[in-house]
Amino acid sequence: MIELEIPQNLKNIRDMLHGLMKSKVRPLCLQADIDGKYPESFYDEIAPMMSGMSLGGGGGGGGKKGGGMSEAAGMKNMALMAIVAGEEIGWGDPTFALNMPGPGTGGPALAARGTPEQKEKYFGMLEGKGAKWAAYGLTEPGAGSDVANIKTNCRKEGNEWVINGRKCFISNGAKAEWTIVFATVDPKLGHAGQRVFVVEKDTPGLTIGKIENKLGFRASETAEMIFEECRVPAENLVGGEAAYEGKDKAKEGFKTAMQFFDTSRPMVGIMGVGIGRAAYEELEAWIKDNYWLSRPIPRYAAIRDRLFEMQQKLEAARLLCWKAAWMADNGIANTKEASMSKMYGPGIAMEVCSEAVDIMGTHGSLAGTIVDKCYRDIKVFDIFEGTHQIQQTVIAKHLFDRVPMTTG
Amino acid sequence: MIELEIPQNLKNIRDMLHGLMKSKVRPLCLQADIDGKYPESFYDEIAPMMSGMSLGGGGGGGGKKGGGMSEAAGMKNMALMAIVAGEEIGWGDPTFALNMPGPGTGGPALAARGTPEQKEKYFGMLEGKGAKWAAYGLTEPGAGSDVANIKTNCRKEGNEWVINGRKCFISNGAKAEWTIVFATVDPKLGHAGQRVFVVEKDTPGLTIGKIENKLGFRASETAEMIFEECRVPAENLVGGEAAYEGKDKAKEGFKTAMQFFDTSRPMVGIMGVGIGRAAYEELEAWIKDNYWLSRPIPRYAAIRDRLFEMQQKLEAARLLCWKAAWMADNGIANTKEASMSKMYGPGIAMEVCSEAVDIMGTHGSLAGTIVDKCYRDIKVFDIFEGTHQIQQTVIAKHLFDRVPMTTG
Amino acid sequence: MISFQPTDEEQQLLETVRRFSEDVVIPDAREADVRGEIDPSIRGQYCELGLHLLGIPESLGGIGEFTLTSKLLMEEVLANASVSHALALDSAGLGAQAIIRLGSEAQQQHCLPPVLEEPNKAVAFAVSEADLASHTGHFQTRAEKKGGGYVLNGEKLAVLNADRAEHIVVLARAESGSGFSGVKALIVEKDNPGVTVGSRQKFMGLNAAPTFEVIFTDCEVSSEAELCSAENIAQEIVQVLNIGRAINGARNVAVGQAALAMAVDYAQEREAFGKKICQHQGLAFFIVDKEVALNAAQALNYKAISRVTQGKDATQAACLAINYSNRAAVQATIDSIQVFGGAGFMKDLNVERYMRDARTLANVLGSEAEHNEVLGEYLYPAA
Amino acid sequence: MISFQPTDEEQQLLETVRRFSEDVVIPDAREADVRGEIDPSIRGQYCELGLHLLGIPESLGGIGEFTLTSKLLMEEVLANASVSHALALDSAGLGAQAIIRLGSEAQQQHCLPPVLEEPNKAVAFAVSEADLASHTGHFQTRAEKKGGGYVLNGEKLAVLNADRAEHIVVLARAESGSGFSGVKALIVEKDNPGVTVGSRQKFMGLNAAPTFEVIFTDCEVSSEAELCSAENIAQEIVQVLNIGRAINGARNVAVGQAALAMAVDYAQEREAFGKKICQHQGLAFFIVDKEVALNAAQALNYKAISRVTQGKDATQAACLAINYSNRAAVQATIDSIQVFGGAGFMKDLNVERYMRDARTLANVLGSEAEHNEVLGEYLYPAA
Repeated sequence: MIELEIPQNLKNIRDMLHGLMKSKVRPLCLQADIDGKYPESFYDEIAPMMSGMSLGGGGGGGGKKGGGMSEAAGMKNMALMAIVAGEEIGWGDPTFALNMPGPGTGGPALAARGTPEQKEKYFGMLEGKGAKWAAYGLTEPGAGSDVANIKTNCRKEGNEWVINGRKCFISNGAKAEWTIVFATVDPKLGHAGQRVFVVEKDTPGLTIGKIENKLGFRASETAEMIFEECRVPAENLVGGEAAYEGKDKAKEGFKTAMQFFDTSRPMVGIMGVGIGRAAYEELEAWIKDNYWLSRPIPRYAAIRDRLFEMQQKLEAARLLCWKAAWMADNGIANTKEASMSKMYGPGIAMEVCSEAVDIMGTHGSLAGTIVDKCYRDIKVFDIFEGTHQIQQTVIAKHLFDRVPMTTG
Repeated sequence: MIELEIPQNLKNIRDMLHGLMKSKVRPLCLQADIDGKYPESFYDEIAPMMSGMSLGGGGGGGGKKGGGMSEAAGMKNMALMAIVAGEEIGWGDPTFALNMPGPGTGGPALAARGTPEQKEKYFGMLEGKGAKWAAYGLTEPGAGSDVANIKTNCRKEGNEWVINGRKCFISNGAKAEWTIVFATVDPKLGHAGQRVFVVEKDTPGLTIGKIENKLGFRASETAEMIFEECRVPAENLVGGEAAYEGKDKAKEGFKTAMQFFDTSRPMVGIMGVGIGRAAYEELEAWIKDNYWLSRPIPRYAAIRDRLFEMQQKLEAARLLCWKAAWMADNGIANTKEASMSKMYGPGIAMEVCSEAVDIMGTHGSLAGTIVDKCYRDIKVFDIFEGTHQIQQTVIAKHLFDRVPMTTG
Repeated sequence: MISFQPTDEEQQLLETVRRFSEDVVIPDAREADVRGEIDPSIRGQYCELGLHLLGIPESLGGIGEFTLTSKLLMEEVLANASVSHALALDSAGLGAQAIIRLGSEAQQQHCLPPVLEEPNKAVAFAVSEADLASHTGHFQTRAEKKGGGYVLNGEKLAVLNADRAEHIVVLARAESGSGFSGVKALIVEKDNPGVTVGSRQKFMGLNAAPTFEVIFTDCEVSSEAELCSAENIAQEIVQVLNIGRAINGARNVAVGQAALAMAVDYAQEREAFGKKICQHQGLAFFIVDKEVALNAAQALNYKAISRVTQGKDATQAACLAINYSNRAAVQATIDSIQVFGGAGFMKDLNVERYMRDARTLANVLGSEAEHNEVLGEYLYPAA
Repeated sequence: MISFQPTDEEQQLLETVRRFSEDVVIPDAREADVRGEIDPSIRGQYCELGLHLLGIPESLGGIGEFTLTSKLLMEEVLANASVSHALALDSAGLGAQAIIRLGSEAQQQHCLPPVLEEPNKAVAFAVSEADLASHTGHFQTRAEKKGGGYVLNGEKLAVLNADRAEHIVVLARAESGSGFSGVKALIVEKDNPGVTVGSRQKFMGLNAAPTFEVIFTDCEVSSEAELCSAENIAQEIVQVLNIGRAINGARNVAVGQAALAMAVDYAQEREAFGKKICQHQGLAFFIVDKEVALNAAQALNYKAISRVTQGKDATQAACLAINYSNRAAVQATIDSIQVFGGAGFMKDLNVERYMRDARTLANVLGSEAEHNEVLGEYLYPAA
């Protein structure tokens, strides 16, 4: 049956989150954007309200032991729940997704590939009092989209692995209790040579490089991590030695990097939609205050039609995300749809944000407003979790399935 | 000195052509579109008015011995003249450019590469009473953009060349007195194997295949030409044997196919602009009749802003064509600019035509109107003389000049 | 709930429609475009399969389990084969929807059974105006009160299937008002002396979908001809149009998909510069972008029709959907021709027909500006 | 005539500006963005080169052969290096143009020499309104007639260089009227007690271009403060704005070109999937499209300014040019970041500054809708 209305249980979650964003996050987000972080009070007050709520989708919270609130509720539409929640988070402040304490982007890989002992130890490490995070270290200065090309290397020495290399743009990298780190025994082997480790904070040989000063998404920490003869115990190899044995299994390390895209990409897409919607709502309110229909100037209809175009695009993007998530929840292969949602959402949200700034004229580009922040935050959503162009290649591979297609 | 106003001598030509288009061509063009050709009266009355006027740019008339009216006027801005004229022809009926008797698309190659005897004979053949045309046979069913890949072959037997193959989408192919035909002595040699011939109408072994029934541009004849053991005298090899000797010289055949792009591409671009402008003007007039500013409905401003967007695009495209032509006239290498004008003009004119149809609502898609014709005519301008994508590759090669770029 | 999956019954139905499209519609599509009409025998086959009963309530002879959503899904399949056929076969169309949603039982019983029983009859729906840039809501056609009934005067454009219509549902302005308030929907009998079905209208596309000018000259209709005099009539008329928007949006997406599917096929076969042309990333991305837009458009139409099916107002969803769909479809057809290069411009391939059909269909219920105007009145009513 | 080539004199001048940009502006650009102002010593160097005299007639101390077209060409070069600097250095700017075009000789002699002689002084131009969505022509700032002069009340936003302005040219509505009819241009002395130069305004970009709120409270100005009471004043005010449109359009194109040049460079160095990223055709075409748009935008600005230089009305040309240029520039900066991927988002590279600067500059003279409104009143005056 074709029906596209958010069910009541997800509506409740949405409304709860929206309320939280509006009353607690929005009032702090502009200062946090300047400071590059949220104040301590944020973690004292807000984080506990979110405990037990997993966004399942991977881009957001990532499941610790599955998914707290949602699993408890026996929900079958985990991915959709994440999508509905993700839009509100994007609306409130997208950095919220990464500032929420917990395993974050480090979670899914460990949950899926970690040994029981690893999960027990590392998820356990994040429990208890105080805000704690994990991180995910894949990107390198020379390997962004081309993840098979990482150069950080690892070699085994006795009962330890020794890691050397440099990771960049790692969210929460500096404050993480532990980080999932990708390295390679031999760059020439491509994916097959890759090994994945849990590296604890303060491991000798691991230093934190610069904390990035960014265009937007500023309240989220983005760090450089430098590994110099960094030694980690053999038991920190994610999944254990066995997971990398044999020619086929050898690719698993890389698969771990990829396999959450089917839920994480729609999540990034919908957060983009949320950002676009935030800019749209600011604009609409501004227009209502400034030149509403009752004002008898003819240009109103021109602005109105531009609002409709923005509505169209946001709704189109939203439905692409819903579809990808609905497929995930129903066990339908969704690689193409996940890529479509990721490609489309942030791209059009960028357009919407730019339109909002434009229509508001001189007011639109004032610093320190929600619209200004949206304009600066949105761009990176078209880049991370696979750039726009990477999504296009993924879709192309599905569309042109009778012909070998290269990623490049 | 930077100045972008059409000089008076070109204004005169523009106004004359515009008058001709408006009074003589427009009244016939809708029926010609249905019939697939202009009536005889067109050639009796209009063609003589144009005699001696060359559009120099190659896409249009092509110079016989240089360029009649313009050369007589001692003009230094031949390419610009062609551009200014081309916009009016696009506005009136773009098929006019190919229906005008003369060497047409066959002219430039012969003028540039033909031996004195060949020029004398074949340009002479088109003189005298009655409308006569020439044609240019390059495209094949399997070789459109990829012109190096033609399969029509030729072999020398005694004092004759024997041609076998099939050419398609040849403008005026069926009615041409002679056609410039590209063939290859060996497809594996690429450009180096190509030979160029003048093939006369009624040469045994040459038959005309189907005359295409097209979406638009219908009053221009588009024919298939089939060569089966078609024998042409050795002296019909354009430029003579000497032109193909040696390894370097061997590429000349192909260069002949390419080298007029620097003037012909802006010509195609500006004709696209002319078509777009025709649709725009129809729309603007319709709006003035139907919902002008005085009509107090708020949607007017929305339509007005769409008009402005169309104006913007047309003017932007026009100036790109002017710039490319100005460079050609001043001996400045313009390959990139010619491609930009060709890429941009027809593409945005397609958008303008579609907008015009849209805004006019149910009226816009009525058959047998100028707007309907523009919508159907414009599309092919983004295809011939190098598709949009081919232009993008040409521009890319210029932009990324430190790295080898493939065409594909 | 959120679901993109047709029911099992719908999936079976769509299988039937697919076979019908392949066996009957596609073989006639090219010829019908040239001929200017569909092969008349197809009407009977369509009705034999019961396809004309979709979206009609059981109580009026329809099939209960097939809602308007089912109808839309079927129209996608048909339009993918030939949108001219989809329109020409849609005898019950929006006219019937208006009668179903606004009519009394007597009106329904009077008008609907003939159309459902007899393949060659139709109920037409007259909305587009011949004069000026009127749009839905700003009608030049007037219904003047006279005695117990009305006198109609005006000219309507592009009335589908008017030639074989037993009844024509006409929208006309009876009282001044903003938007649809003051607009009446009247049933006019085809043999009313005040009605003239004018000449067949020719558009750049949809060649085999018969549309006509219909002229009303002092056309007297009795009070029984008035569809619903209830208060919410304006809202209900808009909802009928919303059905039309969602379905035409879906049809146009299907046209775009048909064109793009040809382009996708061809791009995997045609070689240039030593590779398949889809292996040139510039062209691949060019196609990918259209695929994404069409997918998004389809979802928008699904949302709009599912709101109607649920009995919710669909104005916003439907106006957004049709405008987005029309743009996506038109662009997909234009760009599919580009993939074929010169060959795409020739009538031998269907792809040029898709380009004409998509552009024409986009205007059938009015321009983008007209849908925006309706939405504007809905979302931001004048103070 | 049609020519895209600067004169020989202009080419020499541009060479000087290029050296100045490379040696002086670019080294300060990143720091100035952080600091919030340009290195003050640069003002002197700029004036030493005589760059502040471009576009000013010889009779008023300018250089004859360098017209407004020359000024625009120079601004392209400067803005390519740092558009904040271009604005901060433009002490004479539109305020001076207004006085040149509308002022009496006495007014010109009173206002201009100090600005041309003293690098730290400026003439400001106050057009954007703080209240509501007013646009050029629909001013909330009022000039009420009183005695022989006017009383000004209102609030202006984003007044460039107001802190060091000796005089501020203010546009205000004196009589009701459509468009600019009824609008007056008044010269206000900086020490007029009715003027308050408010706090420095912060925008998302143009960080080093000092802009201020300026508030007029019962600000009395004498009749001598009125610029031109001639009939064509509305037209002349619009022409002043047209100069601003063409020059800001050109500046923004230069910002877009600066960003795109970085992207073009990087795309030839960075490798992914075994090739340079520009060898991935999808990315190459993505960049190519921006290059074409910027080229077209540049030509539109040239056309607009050349019309002003020729003494022709440039309203249509300038409104089309600025709207097109702003869109092209904003898009080029956004997409240049995309080429860099994550690195483009970081402040270490200038490309993120370009994105903020382009978006902010696009709004400096009002939104796209505001330019359209002006153009609408010009092309299609109300009946």
